[in-house]
Amino acid sequence: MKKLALILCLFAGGLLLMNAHYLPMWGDPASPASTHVSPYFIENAYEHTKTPNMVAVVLADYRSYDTMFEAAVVLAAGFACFFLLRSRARGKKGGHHYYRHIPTGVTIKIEEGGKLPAENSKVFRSIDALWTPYDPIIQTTCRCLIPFLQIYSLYVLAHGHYSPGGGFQAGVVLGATIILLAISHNLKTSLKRMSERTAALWSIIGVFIFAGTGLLCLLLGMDYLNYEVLAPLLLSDEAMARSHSILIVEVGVTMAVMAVMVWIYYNLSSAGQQDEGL
Amino acid sequence: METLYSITPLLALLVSLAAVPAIVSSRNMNAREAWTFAAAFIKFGLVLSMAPFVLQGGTIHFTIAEVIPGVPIALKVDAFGLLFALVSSSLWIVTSAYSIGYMRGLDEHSQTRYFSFFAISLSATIGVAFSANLLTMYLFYEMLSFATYPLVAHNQDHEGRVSGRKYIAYLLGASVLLAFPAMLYVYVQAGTLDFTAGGVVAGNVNSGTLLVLALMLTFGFAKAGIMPLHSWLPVAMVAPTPVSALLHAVAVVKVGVFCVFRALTGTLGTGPLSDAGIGTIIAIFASITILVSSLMALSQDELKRRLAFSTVGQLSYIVLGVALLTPAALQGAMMHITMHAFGKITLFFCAGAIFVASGKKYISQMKGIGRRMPITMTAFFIGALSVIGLPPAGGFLSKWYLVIGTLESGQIAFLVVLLVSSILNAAYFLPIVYRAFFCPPEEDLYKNESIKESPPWCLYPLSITAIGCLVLFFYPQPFFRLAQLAVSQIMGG
Amino acid sequence: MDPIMMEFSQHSPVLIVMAPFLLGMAAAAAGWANRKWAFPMAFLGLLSGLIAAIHMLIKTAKGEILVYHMAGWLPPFGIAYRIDTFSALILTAIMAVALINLVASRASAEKDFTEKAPAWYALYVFFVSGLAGMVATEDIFNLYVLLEIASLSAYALIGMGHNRAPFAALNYLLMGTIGASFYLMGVAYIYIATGSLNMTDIAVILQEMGPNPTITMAFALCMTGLLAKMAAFPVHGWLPNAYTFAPDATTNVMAALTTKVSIYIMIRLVLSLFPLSLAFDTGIIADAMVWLATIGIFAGAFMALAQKSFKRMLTYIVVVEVAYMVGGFWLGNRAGMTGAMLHILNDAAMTLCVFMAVANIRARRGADAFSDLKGLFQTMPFSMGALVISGLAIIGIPPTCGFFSKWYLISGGIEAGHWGFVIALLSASIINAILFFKVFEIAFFEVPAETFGQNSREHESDHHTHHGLPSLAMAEARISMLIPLIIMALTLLALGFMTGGIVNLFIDPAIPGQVL
Amino acid sequence: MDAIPYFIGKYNYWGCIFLFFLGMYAMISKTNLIKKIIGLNIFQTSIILFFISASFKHDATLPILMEEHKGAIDPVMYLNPLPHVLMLTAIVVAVATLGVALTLALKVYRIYGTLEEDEINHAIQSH
Repeated sequence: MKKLALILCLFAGGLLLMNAHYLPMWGDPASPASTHVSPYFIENAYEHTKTPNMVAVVLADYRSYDTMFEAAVVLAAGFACFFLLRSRARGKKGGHHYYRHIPTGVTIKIEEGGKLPAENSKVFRSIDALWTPYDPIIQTTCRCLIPFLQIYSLYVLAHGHYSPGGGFQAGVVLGATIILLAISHNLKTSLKRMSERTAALWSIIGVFIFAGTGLLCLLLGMDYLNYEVLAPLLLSDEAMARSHSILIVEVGVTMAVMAVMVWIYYNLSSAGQQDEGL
Repeated sequence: METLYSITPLLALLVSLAAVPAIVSSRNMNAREAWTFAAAFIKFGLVLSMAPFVLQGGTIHFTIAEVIPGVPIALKVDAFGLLFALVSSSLWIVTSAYSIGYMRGLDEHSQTRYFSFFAISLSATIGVAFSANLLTMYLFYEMLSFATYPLVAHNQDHEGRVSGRKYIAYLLGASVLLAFPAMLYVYVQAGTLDFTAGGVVAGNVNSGTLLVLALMLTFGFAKAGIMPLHSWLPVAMVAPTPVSALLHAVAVVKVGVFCVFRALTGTLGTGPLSDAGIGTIIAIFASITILVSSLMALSQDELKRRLAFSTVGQLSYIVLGVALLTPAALQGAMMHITMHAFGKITLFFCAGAIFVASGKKYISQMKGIGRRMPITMTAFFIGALSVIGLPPAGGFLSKWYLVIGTLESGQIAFLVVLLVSSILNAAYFLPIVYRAFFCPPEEDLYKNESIKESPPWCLYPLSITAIGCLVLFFYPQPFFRLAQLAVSQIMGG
Repeated sequence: MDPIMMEFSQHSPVLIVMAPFLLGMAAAAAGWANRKWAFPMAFLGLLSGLIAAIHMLIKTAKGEILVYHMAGWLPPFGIAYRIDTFSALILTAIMAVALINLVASRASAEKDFTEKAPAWYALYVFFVSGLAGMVATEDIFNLYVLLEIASLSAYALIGMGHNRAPFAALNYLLMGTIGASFYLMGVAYIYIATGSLNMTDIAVILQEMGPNPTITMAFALCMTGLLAKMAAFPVHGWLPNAYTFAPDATTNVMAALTTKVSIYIMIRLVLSLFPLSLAFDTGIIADAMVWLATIGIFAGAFMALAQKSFKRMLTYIVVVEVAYMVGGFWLGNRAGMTGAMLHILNDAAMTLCVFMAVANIRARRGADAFSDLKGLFQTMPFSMGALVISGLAIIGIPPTCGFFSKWYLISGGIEAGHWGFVIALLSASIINAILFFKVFEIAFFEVPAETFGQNSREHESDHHTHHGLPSLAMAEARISMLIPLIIMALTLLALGFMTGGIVNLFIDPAIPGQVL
Repeated sequence: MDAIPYFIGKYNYWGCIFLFFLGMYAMISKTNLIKKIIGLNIFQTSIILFFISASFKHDATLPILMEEHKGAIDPVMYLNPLPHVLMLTAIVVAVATLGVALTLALKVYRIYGTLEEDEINHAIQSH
């Protein structure tokens, strides 16, 4: 199998490499990719949308439909993880649950009807002889860091029109803060801040903001996702309406990405139990 | 030639299909059988209503659906189709009556299923009879294969399973592997599959291909039972006798020869076939089948199996008639479809009646039975006469035409085949009758048994068909006229 | 028509994807609000998709080609949807299949997934809208995104089945991602060579450009990827396990649609993106594909013969059917292409029907090994009736639809002189007949052991007259599973009779004129 | 053809194709499921690089419009924005696929207690 795979890969790779010399030179400004469609974007993006970041414009306007489905893929992945892993079978089957002892970081499995050892009992230390004392420095640092990270993510979102950034990046950073909270404290803490239900609904709402904007355009009589028609609602001219709409859909993307990242983390880290798993 | 567009053929086809839900949902036996009868009579009436027009040389058309460019699913009633439809729909009535007697007499299981599939089979048979092109015919041919499978396997025991498997394997295998590709090849070459005088392939294929096509079509419709694709027929005799009677002496096997007949004359055309000398090759296959099957029939002790081998031989008479490709031979072949149907169904009914009355299946057990069941055995005698081809039974007429056909074509060898096989036919039928009536008292197996004639539901149908055999000898005109018309339509006269 | 409806109806090309998608999200949200709403939302979503599809079917039948510009940007700058007669036909098939299976699977989904059922509905609808988008889109990159949304949902839907399902789903994921990535690499080559992503635009550019090695490589990459996605032999390995161990509700729709849509994409790329001369002029590629299909038919059919459970056997039949379509299309003549395209529709219908029948059996009997099928003709006559009809369709017996697509495929083979392919198709019919009759025989002639014991005394007492089996009480599947199944079985017959119309109105116009 | 510019001028493609088949080889030949998933990621990343390298132009800058260019924009000045957009999508798709793949791997691990493919196959056969 291995040899076969190697031969296959070498053969196909050889074919592709031999073919590579028909491809345009590295950085050639006259290559078809740079001369056919892309000049239109570069030349017209600002005029059409009053947004200097062409990537954002192509992303959220010219090819907004792709981007919407990109958010949808994320949503589907979130649901896929949930659907595959999540089990709320506690108390029904097996009847056990996990408990993490915060001072030692030891997680123990408690069988049906089993009793929880006292908070300060020696049991936990004896389980893990090499335990490192629970470290308040990490916890505190993270607690301090998280708000700044969150503000930064909002900046990435809001400034996406003018600099590299945008909905996905903001969403990932925002999601990372919640995950950081879960890592530095524990899953319960972050679940208290953002429950699974919130995560699921946020992800749906996020995609819905995007898709709904498109639907609104359709209901107002233009093509799907054609933001022009929103100009009266946004109290601006057509180009600015596009600019504003880009922000709206980016907000939706941010929400969806953030929520799904957190949600997938919840499920993966606890194998769907969402108790003291990891 | 007059043509008429009418929905009557479709109705005739559908009436038995429409009866199926009624049969299935019937609450008791009487209601179920009433539906069967109603459908049978309506069907016969519809078929009969088309007769006057067709007898004047007209044809009736109806297109069900345009499925493939140039090849619709369409019905056409011409003389030959009507002839076949008349035979099968009239015999359905008698068989329904007989089925009631037989199934009730033996207290068979799953009678609802039995009557339902019986009705479906009849629809398929009429469909074949009225097909306007090869595709439609193939459709109904396959439908018949599948609809008769539950009937053949009716007993649901091990024997039924093995027979059913053999049955479907031969029929489906041959049709899918031989008839279907041949049909497609013709379609690709000719662009149409309509049955037309003179065929559709003339000028499109060379004689080698034509031979292959002819053989594929002849053997592809394996229901015709030409050797070596005949062995499904004897094993299918495990079915209840009415099934054997109607389906394996009338509907199924006749559908087979009818399909061969149509495919050779309507698709490939009599002209190209005789020009290329292909008829003779098929005739040789048919002749071998006739002789071998007659010899095999001689050695069978089980009555139904002997009848089955006899059927194999008689079918090849018809194929031989087609293969001779002369007007008289074709007419004889068509007549033989009718005559053999009446004769053979009588014989099967008798075999079933004997089984119902006495439980006996083997010929060696039937010595002296004629004195206890005189009506049955008389009918058997008449049926046997018809199948052998002796007057005063209808079979004589059709054989007469076949003989003329051999003379017409100048192929004396086939005349010899016909005569020899007739002698063989007599050799395997007449001893049964003789022993049944005239066996010496010491051999009589029924001296002390109180065996009586079978119930009237069995007895009347077989009497009717036996009388039918005689009537057809004295009054063959309708079928005669239809066959004549059909020959002129086929030969393009 | 009412002006508001007029206004709305011009949006059908986008609504066919977005209506199910939005309502699918609503179904998902219902999981955290009120679970009762999940099914109606999913149902409504697919129903509106179906209405949009039928609307487009009617429109395209009048000779219109529907083009829809997303966000109002004209191609090649924006993303466009382009729906011709054939895509409208396939869209209708997708939506109808998905809707019927949704109704039929409701009971088993609610039972198997209980509180996660809304997520199942949501993923199911995402999957279907992804497929619909793939069929409708004219943008090759958008196609990739939609392909991935359909695939991701599919992995999840499959992974939730039997104990072996996650591993099968993971293998499917790896194989599927390889396929999708190869396709994406092909897109990269096309983009580098032409600078465009819009199919029509690219076709025009390629026409002017003439032969180009980069495009040949792009073609090879795209085809390799799609072959993996459609489970063509020899890259079919993921399919049998994935479909066997997936929950029935999932398998039904997957088997009916996934591979078929991939084949549709292949056909669309070859006919309306790459120059026809690239695919057919040398004859080498086409011949290689037909031979691959021929081998695939035999291999799949023989592997099907070796299986011991019904559902697993059927998954190999899916592999065989894929080879029919691939081979038929690459014959390169009109009859073969018509056959392949018609078979996409017919195969979707008959695969759904046969898998639904098996799902009914499994719902009643709890298993589908051949030994579990005894006595089914007595206990489940209607399900078995539908199974027989779908079996006949798969074998290719008239007047079921399977016969007519086979007709075109074989006549295409005869025209092209590809006798190997013709023989493969005929042999596959025979092998399918063997496979199905094996099942029919067991269901017809045998009875489950426990009932036999009960009735055996009565059975022996009158062995002479009372042949046959002891009668079993009827135990049909629940009505919500049975009615969709019967509808599908009748559809198989109806499609057969409508073949002429379908070919003339929807398939013929979609094949370019230079294909003879 | 001059060899040096040939290699130098196309090194991006060479690298990407190398990574592409490296990833694919890992996916086919490795028995550990996590290694396969890593291979998958390498595989997808190579395509992303391939696309991005196609957007590069010599002497061009990021596709964010500079204040002084407003009004008269020369396309040669800016990188091609389209591949960036496409690859943003592809990255997200890759992440989503990774999430689902890990989820499935986790389920597999819970069922068989191992992530080695041959051990799993053995467990299936002996079952």
